[in-house]
Amino acid sequence: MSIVVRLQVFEGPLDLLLHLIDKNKVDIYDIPIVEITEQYMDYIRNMETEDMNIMSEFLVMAATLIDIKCKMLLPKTVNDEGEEEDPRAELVQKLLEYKVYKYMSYELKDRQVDAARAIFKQPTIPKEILDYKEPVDYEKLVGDMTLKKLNEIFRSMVKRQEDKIDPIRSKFGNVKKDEVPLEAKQKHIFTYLSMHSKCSFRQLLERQGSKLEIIVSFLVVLELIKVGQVKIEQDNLFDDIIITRTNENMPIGLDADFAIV
Amino acid sequence: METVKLASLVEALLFAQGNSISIDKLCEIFEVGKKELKAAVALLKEKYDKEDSGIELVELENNLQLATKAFAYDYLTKLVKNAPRYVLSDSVLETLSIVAYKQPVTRAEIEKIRGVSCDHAINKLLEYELIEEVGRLDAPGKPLLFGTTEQFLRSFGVKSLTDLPQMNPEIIEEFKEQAASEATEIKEDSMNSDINVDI
Amino acid sequence: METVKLASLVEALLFAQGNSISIDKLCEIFEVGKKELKAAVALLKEKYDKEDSGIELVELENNLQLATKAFAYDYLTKLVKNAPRYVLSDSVLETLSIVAYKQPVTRAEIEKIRGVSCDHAINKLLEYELIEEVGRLDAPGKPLLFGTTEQFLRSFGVKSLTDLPQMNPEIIEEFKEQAASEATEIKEDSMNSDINVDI
Repeated sequence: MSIVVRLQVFEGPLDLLLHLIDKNKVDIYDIPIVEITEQYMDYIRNMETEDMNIMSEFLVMAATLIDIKCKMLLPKTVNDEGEEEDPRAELVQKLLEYKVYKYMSYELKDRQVDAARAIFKQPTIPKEILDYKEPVDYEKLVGDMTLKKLNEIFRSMVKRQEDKIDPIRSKFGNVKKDEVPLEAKQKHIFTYLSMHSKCSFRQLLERQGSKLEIIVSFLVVLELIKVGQVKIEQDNLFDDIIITRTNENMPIGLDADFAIV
Repeated sequence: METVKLASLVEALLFAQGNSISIDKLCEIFEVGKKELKAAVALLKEKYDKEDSGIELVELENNLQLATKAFAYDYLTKLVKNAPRYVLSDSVLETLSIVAYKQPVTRAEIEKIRGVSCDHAINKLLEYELIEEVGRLDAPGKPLLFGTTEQFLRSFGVKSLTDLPQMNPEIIEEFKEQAASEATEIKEDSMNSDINVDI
Repeated sequence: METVKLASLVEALLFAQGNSISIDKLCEIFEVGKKELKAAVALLKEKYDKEDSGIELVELENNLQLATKAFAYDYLTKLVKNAPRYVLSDSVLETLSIVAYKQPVTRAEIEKIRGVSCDHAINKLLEYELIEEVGRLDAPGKPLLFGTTEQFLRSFGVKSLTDLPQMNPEIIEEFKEQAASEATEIKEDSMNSDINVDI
């Protein structure tokens, strides 16, 4: 059976199903599921949509139809009341509900056409009325606010502002930070490594180092690796780096061309 | 206040405002009770019902608004540039009918009934101010609930939600009966064919 | 066309239009003669003259227009008034206290003391006529200076500005110094945040 529904646009899978039911002049409550499924599949095979969202909605219904088709072949399940359940029942309910709202949407459409014949008026309120403002009732506005209270508000605000200012830090002048002294850093690391043939990177950092200090220390270590003085290990990401001297007998130091400006 | 006097004032205000005014607001402005106001409104209605009136009083839930009578429409289009009426597509209308009859309703409920995603239709309806957000469902995710607006009532010539066109009760009854008999009936004919699936 | 029918159509048209329409135009739209139209207009006038009407027909030269009757005027103002709530919020009061005790003062100074933008509060105070523009500061950008008004003095029961309770001058002096040092600190902080690493 060939059907020419291809050109028609359907609102969704339920719309298409209703159309097929109507076209085949079958009872919505007794859908010949095999035929309808075939026609449905035929339609979506020829669907001219690239939109995967729309396509998937139609495919979900296809799966439902096939599922029902399979269930129809199996022995009927019996519910608690001893009645045989129709696998189509749920779909029928859905179709019915959809049909009701679709029908009502046409009713609404008719109403809209009629209602559109009534014309409403734009406001014509004189400008001076629109601009009118109630005079300020100062007694109400000021209420129990007094000059004394206003003064308190001012004081507490000034106080609040004072509290925001750090009493010590605000007295500091311009303190310039020293750049990380590279030479001192190098010297410190060399000394430390000459005493410890194995140490961790964190041990190398004196106290809590600034970001810049860590960077400089790391560069020194990298340079030591490059010249083959040390090797490093790290078991896991973010673990401490273990630095081991390769030759304890060699005096630690860098080639002359290593320079950090 | 005298009812006749009140009626004239209500008329003046509705005329000047153009837009709808709530009955509560009118009571407040004129410092009268609802009963008094409704008597005045009834008087106005009576007047507008007469043949010599080209104006009618439209009730929208608890709001009042004046509008021209439908019979004047053809002449009005000659003069008044009517605001371009939006044409609602079938999918937008379907969505609107679900919101109108099931409100308050969530997006998910609408999509379940229609079997398709309704983002576009809902956005269009919000844009046209035919539906609005009316709250959130007390359920996981707190989904938004939609309901129809006063603009919806106006556009569809409905006085209130209870005034919405009803389904023909006979048809509904018929549907129900069929559905009931359906549950017990076993149809053999559709079982005979082979399964032939290829997507 | 029947005069009653024509009258109702003219009414609908005048209502929908809002503005005035010439008699000639009306004749053209309804395809009637002037005499016929005038009969319809007379009918409308008669209706509007009645006590129960809040609308009247205004004739201006050869134009017609509907308008509300004058007696509704006072109620119209009630309709449009957005019930202004005159309340001095905390932020408005703070701003007012700064203007009162530091006047004349610029917007920037007020904002420095409060630590937040004060546009809304200043506008409200100007609207209430509690503060006013008193000049411009002789500084780049010539910023506006604000001071309190006579209305302020009246409302707060102050005879003159010298009557204002004074702040302890020491506190003010201290505050000023701190504000100054804070300003330089902020400047330096922002300079130090650029770490200059060049290797």
